[in-house]
Amino acid sequence: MISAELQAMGHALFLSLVAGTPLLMAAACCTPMKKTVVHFLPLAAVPALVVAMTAPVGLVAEIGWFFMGGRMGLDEIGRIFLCLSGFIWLLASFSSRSMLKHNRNQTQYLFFFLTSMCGNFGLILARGLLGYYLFFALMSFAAYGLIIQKGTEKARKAGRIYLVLVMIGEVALFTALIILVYSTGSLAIDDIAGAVHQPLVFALLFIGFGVKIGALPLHGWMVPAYQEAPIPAAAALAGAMVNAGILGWLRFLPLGLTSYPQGGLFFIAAGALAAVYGVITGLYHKQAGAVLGCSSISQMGLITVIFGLGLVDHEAGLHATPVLILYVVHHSLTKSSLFFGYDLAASRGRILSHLQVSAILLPALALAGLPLTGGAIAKSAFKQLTVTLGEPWYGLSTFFLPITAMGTTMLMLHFICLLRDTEKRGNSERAGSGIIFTVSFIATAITLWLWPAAGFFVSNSLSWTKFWQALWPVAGGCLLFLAWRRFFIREKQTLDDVKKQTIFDIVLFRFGNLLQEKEWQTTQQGRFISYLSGFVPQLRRSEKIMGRWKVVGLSYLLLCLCMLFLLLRL
Amino acid sequence: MNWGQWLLVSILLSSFIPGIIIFGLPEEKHRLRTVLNICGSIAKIALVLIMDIGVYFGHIFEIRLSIIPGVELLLNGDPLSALFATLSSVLWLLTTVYAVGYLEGSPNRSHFFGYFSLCVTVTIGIALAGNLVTFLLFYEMLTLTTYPLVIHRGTEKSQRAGGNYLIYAFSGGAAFLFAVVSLQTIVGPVDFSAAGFPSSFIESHGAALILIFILLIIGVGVKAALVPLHGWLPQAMVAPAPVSALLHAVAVVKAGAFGIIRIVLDVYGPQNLLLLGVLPLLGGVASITILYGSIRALQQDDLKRRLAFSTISQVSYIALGMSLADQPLAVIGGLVHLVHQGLMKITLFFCAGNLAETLGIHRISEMNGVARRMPFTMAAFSVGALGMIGIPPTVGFVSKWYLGLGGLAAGNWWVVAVLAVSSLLNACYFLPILTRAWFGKQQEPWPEEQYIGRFETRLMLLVPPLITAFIVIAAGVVANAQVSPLAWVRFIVRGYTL
Amino acid sequence: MITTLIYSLTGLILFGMGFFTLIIHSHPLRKILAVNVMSTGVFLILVATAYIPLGEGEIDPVPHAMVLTGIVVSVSVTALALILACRIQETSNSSLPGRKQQGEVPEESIR
Amino acid sequence: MTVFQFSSPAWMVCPVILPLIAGLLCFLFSHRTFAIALAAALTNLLVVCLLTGQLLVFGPMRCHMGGWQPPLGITLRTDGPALLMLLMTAVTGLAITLYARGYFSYRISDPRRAGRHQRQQRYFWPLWMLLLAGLNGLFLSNDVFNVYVTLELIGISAASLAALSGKPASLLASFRYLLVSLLGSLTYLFGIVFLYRSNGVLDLGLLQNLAANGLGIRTALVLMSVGLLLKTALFPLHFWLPPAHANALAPVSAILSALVVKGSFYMLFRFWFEIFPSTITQPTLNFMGTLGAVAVLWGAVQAIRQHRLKLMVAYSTVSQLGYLFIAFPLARVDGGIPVWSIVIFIALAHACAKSAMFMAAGTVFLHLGHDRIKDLSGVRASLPITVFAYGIAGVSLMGLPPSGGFVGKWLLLTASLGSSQWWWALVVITGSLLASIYVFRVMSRLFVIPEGFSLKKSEPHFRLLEWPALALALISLFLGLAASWPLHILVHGTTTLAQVFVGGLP
Repeated sequence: MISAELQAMGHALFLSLVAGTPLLMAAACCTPMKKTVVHFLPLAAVPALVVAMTAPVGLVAEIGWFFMGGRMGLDEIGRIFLCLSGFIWLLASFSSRSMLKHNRNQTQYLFFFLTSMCGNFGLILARGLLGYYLFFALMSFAAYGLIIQKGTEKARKAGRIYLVLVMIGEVALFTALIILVYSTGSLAIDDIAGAVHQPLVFALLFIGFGVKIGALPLHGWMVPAYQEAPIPAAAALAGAMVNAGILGWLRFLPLGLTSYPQGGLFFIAAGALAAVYGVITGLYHKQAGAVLGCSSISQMGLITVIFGLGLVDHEAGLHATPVLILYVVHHSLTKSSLFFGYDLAASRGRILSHLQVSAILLPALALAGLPLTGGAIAKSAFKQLTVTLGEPWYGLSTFFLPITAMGTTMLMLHFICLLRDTEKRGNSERAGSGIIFTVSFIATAITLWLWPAAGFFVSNSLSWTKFWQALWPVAGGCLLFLAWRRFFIREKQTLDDVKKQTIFDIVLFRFGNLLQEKEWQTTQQGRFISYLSGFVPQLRRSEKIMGRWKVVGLSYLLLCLCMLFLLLRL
Repeated sequence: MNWGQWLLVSILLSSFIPGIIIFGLPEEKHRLRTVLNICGSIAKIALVLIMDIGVYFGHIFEIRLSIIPGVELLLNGDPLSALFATLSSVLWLLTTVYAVGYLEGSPNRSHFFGYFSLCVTVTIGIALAGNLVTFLLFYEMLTLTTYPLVIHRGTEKSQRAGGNYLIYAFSGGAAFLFAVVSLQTIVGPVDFSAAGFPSSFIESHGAALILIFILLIIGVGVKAALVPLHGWLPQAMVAPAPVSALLHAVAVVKAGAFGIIRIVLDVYGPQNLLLLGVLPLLGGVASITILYGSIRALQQDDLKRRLAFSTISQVSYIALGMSLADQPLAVIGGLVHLVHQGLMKITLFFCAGNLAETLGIHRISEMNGVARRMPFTMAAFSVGALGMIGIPPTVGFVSKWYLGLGGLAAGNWWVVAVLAVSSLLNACYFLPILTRAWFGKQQEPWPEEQYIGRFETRLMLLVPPLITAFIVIAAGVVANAQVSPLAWVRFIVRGYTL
Repeated sequence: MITTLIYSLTGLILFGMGFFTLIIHSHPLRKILAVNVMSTGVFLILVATAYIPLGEGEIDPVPHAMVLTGIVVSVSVTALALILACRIQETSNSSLPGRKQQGEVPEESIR
Repeated sequence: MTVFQFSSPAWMVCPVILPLIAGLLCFLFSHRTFAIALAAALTNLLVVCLLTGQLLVFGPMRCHMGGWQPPLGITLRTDGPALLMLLMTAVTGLAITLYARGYFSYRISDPRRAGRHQRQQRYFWPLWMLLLAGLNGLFLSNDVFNVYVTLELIGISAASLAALSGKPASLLASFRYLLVSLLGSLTYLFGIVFLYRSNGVLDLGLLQNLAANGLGIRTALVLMSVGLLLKTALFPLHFWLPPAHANALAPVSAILSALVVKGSFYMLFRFWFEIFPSTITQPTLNFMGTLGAVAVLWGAVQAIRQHRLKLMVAYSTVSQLGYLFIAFPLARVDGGIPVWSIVIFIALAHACAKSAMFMAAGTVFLHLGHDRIKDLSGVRASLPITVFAYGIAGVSLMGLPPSGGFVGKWLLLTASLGSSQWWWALVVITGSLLASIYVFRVMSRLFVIPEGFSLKKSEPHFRLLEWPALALALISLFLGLAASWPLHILVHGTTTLAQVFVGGLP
């Protein structure tokens, strides 16, 4: 009995360590121990990786007192996400450590870095609805501190757009969750997922998590944020934190449980639009981080499409989940390695060797689906999914996938070109950025090949037709890019999202100024008082009149008569 | 008298006697005065805790004093009063510490602390009041004891604000008195009880009872600053920061909100109100207040004024919860917000006071980068502000969560909509402050900077907001534990058959 | 009977005349006299009352006692009123408009 | 000696005789005036307490003066209301006596006009003692004509007291006061004539038993009532009160406002509800109530517009007296609260609060040399107790709980709402609101210590100026909490009255 309790406590401790370590370190960096924290920064992500590797699946710990019923646990999906996030955060913290050696605003960056990490790990482990919301909010708000880190006007504007959208997302999420809890009467995630029936909840969840992944109408923050955030933070954002949105959908939407055709169609439409939109806007950006942001919008659009396909049909839903996860893993690793490559370029300036450029080219084209890369595997899995769905989805995908692949190829080539032109940032070369990139490069290259769960899709993609199907869009994209660069590009055609004000920004932040402060109260009171004071002379005069003896005598007599009359009336 | 009755009396006396002594103390003896104050407040907390434990185990605390037939003073320790009494006494201790630090070196402190103590005595009296007459008694006395605090600065502006406060408060008190007497003539003397009065009266006096309910709500709504009865609150901001903290978090506004709770739950009873059909009215007023307060807060540049409008908005959450009185979850949300709002708002006011006292900052536009100068203060402020928005794991989220659930349970979708919009608006007026303070760049020197103390400001000014900020988070994190505001509120709600 | 009536009526008329003078005339002395006339009127009626109840030749002593008391009261009151009137006369002669004491009401006339 | 036994009704002569003797002694021994007056006031209080004990033990009592039975002799009697009024007079009187001592000492300590102030003091004490005797006599008498005599006694001494300050304004005001009081008593006497003509009886007890309903009685009632109304200063006959009360010396103002107007009201109330209840019709009561309501509002509005503290307090008296009349139409509420308790509560609370307020105003006046409301700032620094007393008295006037004023207003409200005459309740509440405005208009000045204000160090300090006011204010405040005591006395002493009110009216 006691040992069971002890074991439960041990589990709880074990799991809380994942999110607890970054949090404790965040607390420590507000104290004079800051230097030590910087030194041991990568340690923050280690417990997550350890737990992800060692903990048995199905491990659940209840912490009843914690925030209206805390419940943590690790399931299969959670393990994959934790592993992935842990890895990316680990790399990001190594990268941050080298960056921080030359930075003055250490505390701020460290604090927000570690708290976002805590939020990210926590939400993966959360098995309770409120826990998920708590860590999601923690992560979202802490990321604001990362985006705004540079402190420039642009960075602040980016942060503000982000904050507005996050706030909208939070509120939507809150509303959705409260409705879910009300309709199911349970706070556990497992009970919730099947319960989304109302379109309202569906829409709210789409907004709530869609903000995080930059789904189409809510994408406004992504490009400026990636552009302005320090590169390690941007890597964490793009590689790890974005996935929280996907995980949220996976946890809360009934993927594979029930079909929800209307919702699915909506997802597909939004996702497809985002996929195209990201590519097109990305080509007009002049900054590598922004291009990567656009690519994220586009890639997340594809993931949204997969999700939508899963929602359309119950049967497809079962197949969609592994595809989705596969795609997420692929995208995260690739995107983070691109960011680390960008970091490498930024720390070296123009003097990238050809080897390095081609090394960066590999993940870039993997994103586009170059054969034998994770991208090709993921795309073939995507196609496989449409096959199970049948027409019209299969036909559409044969049309749609190559287009996005070509687009992504162009975008990535654009990125590489920009990278070559990148000015050197910082005053000295940062140690280790090469190593970090190498590690992430290797991870990108081999993960899907070595990952047993992906084996089916890997073998599936290894056929000549598949090879050809994957290759021609990439090649076409390269040609198109060359043509585009030759004929279309002009200096002025750039987009700077930071300078644009989103509609939300206008509505919410300028709201107060639109309504001019009117001191109507004081004026009203003033009017009332002056109105009253008009009576004062009259009051004085009437009081004086009442004091005259004649009036007194008259009223005296009148009083007598009145009373007499009243008394005698009966 | 048994020990329970002595306990009630000594709870009241533990601040009353220090208050009276302080009035008599010469101005110079500030050390003795501080010791008296602190001892009194610690003693009060201890006594209130004893009462809490007693209440939890079902001991009945009750003192009756018959004045004239039909008028009876009744002090009563039930779970609800224990909630409010505990909140007030704990926050009183912190506010006292803060006030000692804040007013260091300023004139007329005897006067100030004397009324300060009386004010808390009266607030505890409101908490312990067991029937409407007793409530009325302390409610009116609250106006009187807070008035000298509001006009403490003695400027023309503060006098005008004080006058306005009085006009509002007394008008409300008059409406309340009228309603209380009317109610008594219809249903007889009403003690606060879970059932309310017998529902047989509703058939015979329905219209009158509705009218009385409206009058009662107007009476307490003035202090709770329901729109359109809120005009005094932003003006009362001229008072010193501890007073604002007291007004907003401990005493006045809270007393009004507590009055709404008492009227809805204990005087009328949810069932009667459902029969009368007046709850939607309260809900409507509360919702309008919530939104109106937030929108007005957006327009303010003066920090304390913004906080004041935020209070108007936030306190109406309690009224909103009460307007769904037949839903236990909403009632939990409303009740627990009584505590939570107090904690958050007092933190914010402490911090605003610190900024004003240390750096002379009164306007939000002057706050650029202030967090680098006063990181601890702004950290506490941020916690309070995030709580107001309802970010987990702060207590603000807990209240909103329960309110929303209750609204849904009642089938009122608009409640959730109001909560959502209000959260957004809260974010709109709090987040810019935070971003300014933390990430803004200081452009000009602080208006009146003083270097006081070893830390960023005096220790006595720094510790109270840090403590309350800690509680704001801690009480949210441990909301589900055995001992937490939420747990106690659940215990209260268990006593009602909703 | 007739006598009583005449006395009573006279008393009534006196009372009315006194009242009229009191409220119409502003001079202090006239007012004092008016009050005296009024009281005389009342006394007259009282005395007349004493004649009625107890039949022929006998009179009721109680009204007489009342009248006597009333006269005493009236005399003393008149004395007081006269003194006050004198003092008012003195002060209003001696005090110039500019010499008003601090904090006094603007003078209100007796009228 | 049986006379000095506890049960002897002869004790009730003392409250009349003692102050009378004291007044004479004061006149004779002009050096020991305060000691004599204090002794009289104290003994008076003691005797009244003794009478109260008597009442609680034996019930209402009568004392036939000189052994003559009612039709001829004069009777004194004690019952609940009379004793409460006596208690009120004794307690307030004692406080005023102490305050007057402080007041005159303070004034005499100013060397410039010491002679004049000494003269004022010399005349104050005997007059005050006479007034006290008159008031006690009024409350105790059971004879219509005796009431006239005491009314005249009160009128003369009150007018002389009001003239005491010797300033032109106060002389004018007191002259008018004297004329008004004469007009009132003459009308009253005129009423007595009618009364005696139709009944041939002057004893109140006998009149009550007759319960005749003729034209003569009605005319008599009207004349007596109007005379008393004039003395009570009910709107629209209040014109004389504010100048007389405001221009008198502070202790005199307190006496006039707190006690003297109550005397005539007390008699009026007795006539209407005890002696001739069967003659009164509901429209008449409503008429009185309406006048009272107008008085409440008018007085309050006038008080708000005043620029001088003492005038403001005086107008507040006009307003507060209105409440007493609002109780009239509520007297016939079936099974409700006896109307006596309403009236008594308002009267008691008002007496304590108003005298405290006038004392405070007087102290402020002495301290500053003026009482212009707008220049009162900073008084709190030097006179904290006085300001506190003013505040508490104000609370009672506003009718905030737990003051006696609150209980009075509560009873009024209960009666009016219980009988569905909610308009009276509205007036009462509006009146309280207006009261809060005029009280706090001053309060906000008194409470504020302006920036850079420094205390005048060399102020002489007289405790007797401050503490009596505070004591009275506190009494008025806690009267509400101890409301059951007066009610006990009232119920105990008015078994007969209770019968009348609960169902005896037509």
